[in-house]
Amino acid sequence: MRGITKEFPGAKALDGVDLDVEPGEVHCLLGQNGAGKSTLIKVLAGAHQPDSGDLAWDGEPVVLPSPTAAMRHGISTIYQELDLVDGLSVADNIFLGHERARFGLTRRGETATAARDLLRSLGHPEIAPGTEVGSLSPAQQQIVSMARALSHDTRLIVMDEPSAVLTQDEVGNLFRVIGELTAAGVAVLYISHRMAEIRAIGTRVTVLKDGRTVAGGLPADTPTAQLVALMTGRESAYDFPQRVPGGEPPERDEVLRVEHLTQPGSFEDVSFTVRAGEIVGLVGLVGSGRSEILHAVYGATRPASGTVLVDGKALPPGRVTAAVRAGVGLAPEERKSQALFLQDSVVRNVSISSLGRFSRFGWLDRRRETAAAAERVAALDLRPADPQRAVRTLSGGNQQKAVLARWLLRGCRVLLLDEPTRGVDVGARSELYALVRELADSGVAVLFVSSEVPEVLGLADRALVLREGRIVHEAAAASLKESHVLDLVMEESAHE
Amino acid sequence: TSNSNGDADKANVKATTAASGSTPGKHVTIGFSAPAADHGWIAAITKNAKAQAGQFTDVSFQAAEGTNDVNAQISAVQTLIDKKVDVLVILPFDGKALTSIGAQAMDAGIPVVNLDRVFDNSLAYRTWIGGDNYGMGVNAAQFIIKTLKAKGVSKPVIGEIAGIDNLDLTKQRSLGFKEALAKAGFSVSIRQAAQFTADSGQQVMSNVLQARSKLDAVWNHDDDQGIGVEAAIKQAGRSEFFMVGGAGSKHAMQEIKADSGVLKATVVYPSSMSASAVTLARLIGQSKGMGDLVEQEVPTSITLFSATVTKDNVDQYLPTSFT
Amino acid sequence: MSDQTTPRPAQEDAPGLPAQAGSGAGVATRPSLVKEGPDPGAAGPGGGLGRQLLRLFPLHQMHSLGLLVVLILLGVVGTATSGNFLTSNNIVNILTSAAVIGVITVGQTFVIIGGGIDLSVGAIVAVASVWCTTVATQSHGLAGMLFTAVVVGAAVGLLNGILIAYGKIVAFITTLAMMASARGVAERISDRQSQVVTVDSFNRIATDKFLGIPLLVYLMAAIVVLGWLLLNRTTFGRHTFAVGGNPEAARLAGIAVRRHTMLLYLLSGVCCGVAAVMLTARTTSGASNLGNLYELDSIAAVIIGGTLLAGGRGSLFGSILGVLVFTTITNIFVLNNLTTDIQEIAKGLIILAAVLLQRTRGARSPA
Amino acid sequence: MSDQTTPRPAQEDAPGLPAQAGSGAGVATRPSLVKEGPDPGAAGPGGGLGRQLLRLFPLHQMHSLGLLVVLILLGVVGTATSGNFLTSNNIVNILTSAAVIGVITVGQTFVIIGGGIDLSVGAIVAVASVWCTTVATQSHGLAGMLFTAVVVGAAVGLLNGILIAYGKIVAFITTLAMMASARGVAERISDRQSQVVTVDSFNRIATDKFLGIPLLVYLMAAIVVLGWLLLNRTTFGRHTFAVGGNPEAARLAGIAVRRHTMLLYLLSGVCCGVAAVMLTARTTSGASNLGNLYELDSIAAVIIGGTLLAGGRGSLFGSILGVLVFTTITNIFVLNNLTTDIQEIAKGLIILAAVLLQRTRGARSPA
Ligand SMILES: Nc1ncnc2c1ncn2[C@@H]1O[C@H](COP(=O)(O)OP(=O)(O)OP(=O)(O)O)[C@@H](O)[C@H]1O
Ligand SMILES: Nc1ncnc2c1ncn2[C@@H]1O[C@H](COP(=O)(O)OP(=O)(O)OP(=O)(O)O)[C@@H](O)[C@H]1O
Ligand SMILES: O[C@@H]1[C@@H](O)[C@H](O)OC[C@H]1O
Ligand SMILES: [Mg+2]
Ligand SMILES: [Mg+2]
Repeated sequence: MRGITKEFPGAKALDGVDLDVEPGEVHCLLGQNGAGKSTLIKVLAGAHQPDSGDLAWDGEPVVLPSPTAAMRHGISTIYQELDLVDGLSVADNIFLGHERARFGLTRRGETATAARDLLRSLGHPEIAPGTEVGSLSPAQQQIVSMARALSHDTRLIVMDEPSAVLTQDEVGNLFRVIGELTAAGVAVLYISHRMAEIRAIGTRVTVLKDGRTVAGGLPADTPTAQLVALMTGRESAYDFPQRVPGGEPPERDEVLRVEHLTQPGSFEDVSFTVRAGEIVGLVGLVGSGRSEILHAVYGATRPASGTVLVDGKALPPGRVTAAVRAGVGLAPEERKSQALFLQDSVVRNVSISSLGRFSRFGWLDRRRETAAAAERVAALDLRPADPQRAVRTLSGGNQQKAVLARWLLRGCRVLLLDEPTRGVDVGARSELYALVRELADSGVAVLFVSSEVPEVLGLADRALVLREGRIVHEAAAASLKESHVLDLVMEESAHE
Repeated sequence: TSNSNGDADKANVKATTAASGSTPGKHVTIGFSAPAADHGWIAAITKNAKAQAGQFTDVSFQAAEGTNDVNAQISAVQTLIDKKVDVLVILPFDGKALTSIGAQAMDAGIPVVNLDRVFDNSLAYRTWIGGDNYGMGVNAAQFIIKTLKAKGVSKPVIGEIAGIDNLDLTKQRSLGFKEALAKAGFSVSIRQAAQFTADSGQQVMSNVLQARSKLDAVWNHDDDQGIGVEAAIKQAGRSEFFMVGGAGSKHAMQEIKADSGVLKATVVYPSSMSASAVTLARLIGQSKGMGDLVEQEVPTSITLFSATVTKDNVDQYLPTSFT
Repeated sequence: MSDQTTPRPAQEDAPGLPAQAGSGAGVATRPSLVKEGPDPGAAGPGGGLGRQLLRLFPLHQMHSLGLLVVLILLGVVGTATSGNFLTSNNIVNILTSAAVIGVITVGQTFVIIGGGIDLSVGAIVAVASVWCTTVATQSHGLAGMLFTAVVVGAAVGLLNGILIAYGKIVAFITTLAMMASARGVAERISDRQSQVVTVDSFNRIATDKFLGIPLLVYLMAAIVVLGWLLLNRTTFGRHTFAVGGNPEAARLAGIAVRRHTMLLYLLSGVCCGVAAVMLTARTTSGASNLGNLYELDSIAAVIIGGTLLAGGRGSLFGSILGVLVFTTITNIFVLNNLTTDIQEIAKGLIILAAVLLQRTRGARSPA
Repeated sequence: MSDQTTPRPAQEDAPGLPAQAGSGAGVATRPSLVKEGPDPGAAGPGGGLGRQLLRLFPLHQMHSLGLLVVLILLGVVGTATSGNFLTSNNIVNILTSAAVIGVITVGQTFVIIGGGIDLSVGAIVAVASVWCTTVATQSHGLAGMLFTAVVVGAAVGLLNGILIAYGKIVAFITTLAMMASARGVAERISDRQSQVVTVDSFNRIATDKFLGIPLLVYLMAAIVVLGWLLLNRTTFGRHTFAVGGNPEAARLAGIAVRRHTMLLYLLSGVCCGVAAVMLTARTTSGASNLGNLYELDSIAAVIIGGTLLAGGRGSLFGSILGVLVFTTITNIFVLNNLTTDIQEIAKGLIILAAVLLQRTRGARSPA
């Protein structure tokens, strides 16, 4: 790809990108949120038409006017936003657009068998081909997307942040598959914000910044600091904020207390506390019940039994409004479906939970609202820094910042974060980490879930290890090692 | 059917030479408003009015969009008032609801000829012309009584397929039917309402036929919906009873004449009344009386006769039937 | 009916991958552990029996099952209140009454699952019926009339489809506009008069029977079965769900979303053309007021049948049950000679009761 | 109109916070970057003037602007074809005629933006009108009648709201059922007869004028303005957009989604109650067939006004323009003495033309 440009109304997403990918390599694409990675691969997939630039395939110039054209050339894509159809089965999603059919009649047996084989080869035989995709977890849906990409006779697979919704063991599995593919001569174009992954599987790296290629075909072991500098233009390293600014943590008051929270099938007898100024991380496998616990604490689901206390007062179970009034905030796992009003402006998304502050008898003071929201947005360095822009047009990382800004604006006693850095770029990550730490320092009790064990160990003061809905271990995060946590998380499997 | 339109239009207007008031006079603009032409009878009403107006060289005709929304009909009449027509002919969707706008027109000096569905207040119209709904029911009942008596049926099962149940005229028709039957000791065994359309008539009748495995007589209020009612009867293969229609469509009269199905009579509710209304409007606009009457002015109310059309007199009524 | 929710598989076929320590990066190959998670089925409603049942009738199908229960309850009420209800004559009558709206509802189901809506179905029936019963058309006999009705229906549907898919006018507005225009055209052609059918072979479509059951019922059954196959057993059907559920995903999967959308309205138009033939034969006349308010009836049947108004999910079987529920309600009222106002009040209550009764799935977000 | 896209605030009032390294000192004190942001207008269509225009009328509002153009075009056609069009009498007549459906449409707009739909508006008008004109109610005079109409409207709306929000029955079905039941109740109360209003002060609502303009028009204007403020300047309005745009996100943002949904239908019911007063005064009678098909008219006005049927986006101003467009079309036809069939055909074409003309936003996905 040479000199690709693409402009959206209000944003120049690509401004002269060069990229070449060779057979059998894993080519990593790096760049900050909004750098244009997803846009680039949509051009490559035939989903967007570039405004200018040339594409060559096997040395021959090609145009890809449609996704079908790209697929015919052997390019298949796993999109960042899971592009699955909820109402269709797993098998139907996998073969959507290229059904196993004869005279338009689908061959259901053959489809199911082929889907089962694909899922098995991905290490996920437990996903039944007949299951409705809408009922799968995000991680499982990602597997289906992967199976879909593999269902094509493919020579280049483009993966846009496939690991974002996966836990580490899942990522391992993904890498095994990628290894098999490249061994067979298939090229992989891989996008991720996780440096460790790039180290583990990358062959070469291309760095995008503001829609331009700033470095192409770097070796995968280029030092992190150099890559980050290329991406951000700054010499800042990827770092966790200091845990204890200046000595021992003061003994702060307990803010959140959770007692014997139980939801059969999801979690059992979960008890823990979070103090003011403390960051507690929750680690566990996919489906171990982490999100469910956050939801129950927040009142978004009603647990079968157990109590949640904030500042010593019990919250009525299953009532979000009461939790919010008591000072609890949640940044949910799936931004788009659970947190954002995509059509609305950043300001409106940020202010939605604090409207009471800007109104008298329900009458809004829009100037104050806009000013206050814009202030939080600016504080988070959200880009583009236009608070009136529709949230829909922001890159994933910046959308996440908008969600955080919502609770910053409201001001919380307890902040619940579910996978807060999913899809967030390296630079923004350290900012987010710093931000969470600042919040904690200002007295907020933070409880967060992350599938990235190093993140929990690096950011949290204390870690709770969850296995099959039970807390099996609790310790100061600083005292834990990654391998230890992984062993804890999977202990049961070793026994069986 | 469409190729016979020409005949039908001519059939339902009065040649301009007959009456003495027909000599050309002062030019009159007649405004006309009626409900939406959602069934044959109303369609014929609008058509007949227009055709009659076309007969006069001294009349121009302004028709407002037909509508079943009284709010919209009030606005339409208001528009005609604003256009300063000389006389208004109004068939209101609901007489009571249009009364105030009728009165407003009268106050504005525009005489109103109220057609068919009657206004609530006589101050709202100069002249009313319409059919005899109660009488229609009575006449239908009397034909049925006579026929059943002749057959010697003593405890008959009588069905009634009414028209749109929300209309006052439907109520009056049913009342006349019921009261006349009662005099002979008969009563209605099943009564269901359709919507004046063939579609609804078919649907309702097919269910009624299930509800009563044996019928002796049926009165169907409207011949347009009757097309569907008859179809349902044929499709169910039923023929043990006879039927009386209503309003007087051409199709119904042809059936009566052919005497091949269940339909033996229909009680007329003349769609030609709109042509008469236009004639009256013209006379009022020209301050003339009705030629054959001694009076100097047009009367304030004219109730039309609801004739019973049978095989014997069908030829007399066929020309004024509506299609 | 929709097979996308077959029960979860037995867990046994999960391959035991060898456990293997992560390498330097901590992210390398580890066994897939999802299988160790709690059985997702266990979180479903009820225990053993419930699960068994769920295996037989996936949640998604429960909806139709619920509607079937409603229909059976109606049957019980009908039988209890009227001796004529449970006669073969009456059952055939109910089916025949359902035939026209049933065929229309097949098309409507496709359109709604595909993310659209067709408000013009009633008007298409009217214009097709009027066009096929003009004197000129009738002079071509049965074949000419059939051909005309179906072609007119298809043409209007295609026009809808082109405006929506390529003109990008929202379906609600396009078909609303078509509803007005098509009915206007029907009035213009017929001069608002009922056009009586004189071609006997045509009218026989509504009177001829086979084994005591009218042709109309067979016709509806055939179209329902064909529709069901098309929706559930062909790529066209899969694409319909995809286009309605997630048009962007469909586009990225290489589906010609626009063309498909257009075809859905064409299909609906063809169904209306066929329904026009049936209704015209049944009323032995073509008229511009035929099919009045059928749009509401068919949409209501589709929605009560469990199809999402937003598209992407639905069941043709449910739609047809919806049609039968409505037809049966009307039948029972007439059998019991109830007045219109009571019918209206009760109809509303029964619709609500039906929806509550079939409430097997968990709470959906309001509205 | 919808202010979610009002032009960006003058940049000057962005708080210029002191740049300060984000130490432990708290999160608010970071450099404000608003000033550095790229101008979103910059890449908009056209150059200088286009940008200026966009600043005044953001893309979102262009929709209403387009509809305004359509209305003006209709005005031009009206004036050209009939000398009576541009008279004050006629303009007042158009506005009066729009008043009743205008008020209903205010409620409908809220409901649709909030992700629902209200098919029962016409039936609510009927039942409120009938109830407030019974002999018993009329004996309580003006106040009793007003009170009854509004309370009946509110009660039916509330019932809708409770069933939808707490009973979790889809809005389409609930309000469809209510449409049937409420009309049935209206028929039962009135015994299907129009009930003439004998309370003179009540009828004066439709006849009294101020500065030559009927009270009804002021009433509609007041309700539209109140509705606009409620939608665009209060937390209630903001929550309406949120609940319609993404109910799950709204719930997780701490909005009481169910209660809000319920209130939306209550609001619609109250609007119908007020509309019933207006229509009853205008027709000097209450009747069970009042407001027939108003559900379709109001929904059509809302959709043509640019509100998404799926909710989350919309404009009250657009809805009212939609009502005016429909009323004006009818008026022009009457003025020009056109026959009904032509009117119907043309109406459809004009609806399509209106939507095409106002197409300023980019292509939306089909259907
Ligand atoms: N449909 C669109 N309309 C307008 N702007 C868009 C659209 N899609 C993307 N953009 C803009 O294009 C730029 C590049 O976005 P893109 O999604 O390619 O970023 P990315 O590198 O994939 O970021 P992330 O790491 O967060 O996924 C961003 O500024 C984004 O706001
Ligand atoms: N809506 C639901 N209905 C039924 N079961 C559910 C539902 N949501 C979650 N579960 C089940 O609850 C358990 C915990 O899920 P949860 O989402 O909390 O896991 P998690 O640890 O957050 O995993 P993930 O990384 O996928 O978010 C899982 O077994 C899941 O299948
Ligand atoms: O609409 C009615 C018509 O169909 C009936 O037959 O006679 C009276 C009319 O008002
Ligand atoms: Mg991206
Ligand atoms: Mg989770």
